[in-house]
Amino acid sequence: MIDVRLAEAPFDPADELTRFTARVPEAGGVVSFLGKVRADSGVEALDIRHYAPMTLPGFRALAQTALRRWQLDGLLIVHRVGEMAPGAPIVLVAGAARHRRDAFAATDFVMDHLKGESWLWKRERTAAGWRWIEPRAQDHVDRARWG
Amino acid sequence: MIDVRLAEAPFDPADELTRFTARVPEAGGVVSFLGKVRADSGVEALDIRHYAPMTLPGFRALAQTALRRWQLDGLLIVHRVGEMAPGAPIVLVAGAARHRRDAFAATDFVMDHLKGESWLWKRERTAAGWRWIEPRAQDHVDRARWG
Amino acid sequence: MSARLVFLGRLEDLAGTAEMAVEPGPLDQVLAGLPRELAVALLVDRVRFALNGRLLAESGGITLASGDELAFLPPVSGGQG
Amino acid sequence: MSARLVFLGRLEDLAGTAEMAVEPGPLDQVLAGLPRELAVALLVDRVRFALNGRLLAESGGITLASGDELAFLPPVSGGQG
Repeated sequence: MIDVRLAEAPFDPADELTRFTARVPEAGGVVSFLGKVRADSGVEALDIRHYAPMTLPGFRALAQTALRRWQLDGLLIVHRVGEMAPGAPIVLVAGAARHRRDAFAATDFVMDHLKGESWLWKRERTAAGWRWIEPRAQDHVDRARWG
Repeated sequence: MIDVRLAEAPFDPADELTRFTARVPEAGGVVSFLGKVRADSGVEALDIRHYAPMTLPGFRALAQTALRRWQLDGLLIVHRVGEMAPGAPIVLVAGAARHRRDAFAATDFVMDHLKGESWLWKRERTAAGWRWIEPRAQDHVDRARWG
Repeated sequence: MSARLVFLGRLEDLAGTAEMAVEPGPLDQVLAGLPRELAVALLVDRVRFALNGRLLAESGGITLASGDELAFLPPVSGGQG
Repeated sequence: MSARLVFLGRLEDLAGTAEMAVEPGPLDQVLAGLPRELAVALLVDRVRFALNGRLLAESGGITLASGDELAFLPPVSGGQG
């Protein structure tokens, strides 16, 4: 079971996770990652832009890759787009599996690839105004872990 | 921030996770693992026994080890004891960190050690009656990953 | 009917708009009609092109037909955390 | 006042009880008062001892004082998943 969505408005991670978990009763373990806008460093807002014809298809392809690579009962990806405030949820990824090692690996893998490969463009607003966020070398290193 | 508890009664993982996340606003990422009684293989009930003078202190020591080893803003461990039905939550571990790699590693580490080292004894009921669950070789392999 | 250019990320700031209708035709000709600074920014190596939602392996020889959408994709942003 | 033995996991089934009050004294003497099958099961290598909540490195030379609690800990269960 794959559930992959872009969220144009704020979403409730606990709610999403409850509904996802209910859909995979046979899974012994559910690993989740929740990424939030950091409530520090002078960032007043984060804005994520996407390109509709490519962003969601990209997420779906990533989810399929994870499903081929690990034994999963379910995979959830919910990613916010638009402008959000510090503390707001940005991304929720969850993997449900019979064996927890699969759930951990798949969730970790999806996050590493979402971060540096998704068709998403982010800018943040500080007191100095809006600034586009550039790619980070670390993102490449993170993806290289998966061979 | 460490929050380590034994739950004598059913707990709500979504609720626990929401409250935990609210307590670590500075964390950019929260990784969680939820383990449930598998709803298959003819198991009608799981019973987890603990030894009060050692079980919770053991969990606390494990949490402290994780906090020394990774940069964490918070660590949550909630573990059910007593008798539970298929599908019921057994254990929830969550790690909150500035960098997601720390949150993933700490949560994975805590689970590997909780599974094979905790002072917990489990038995399960099938149509054939109650049966104590023995240690698994895999648990040792899992812990050995952490050197 | 016209073709459409789509500018993502910082290219939107540079273009001053997220989308722009243009006359169909060879890409070189389309770009020649844009402000020089924008045209140069679009042809930088790290900007990828997508025609009607499909990533192109190379930008040479493109001709926009009526109704086509050509998107310019600068490097995606890294994550926090 | 007596001392107390605590049986965990499958040892509880074997003892037929989770806890048992015993006369204080050397452990050998305490075990001699238990059913033979249970005493043998408690002395197997893989069963650890905890005296008043502290794990003991070895079982030799233990004497239970009044109020002491000695727990017998069989190998812990592996996890599902």
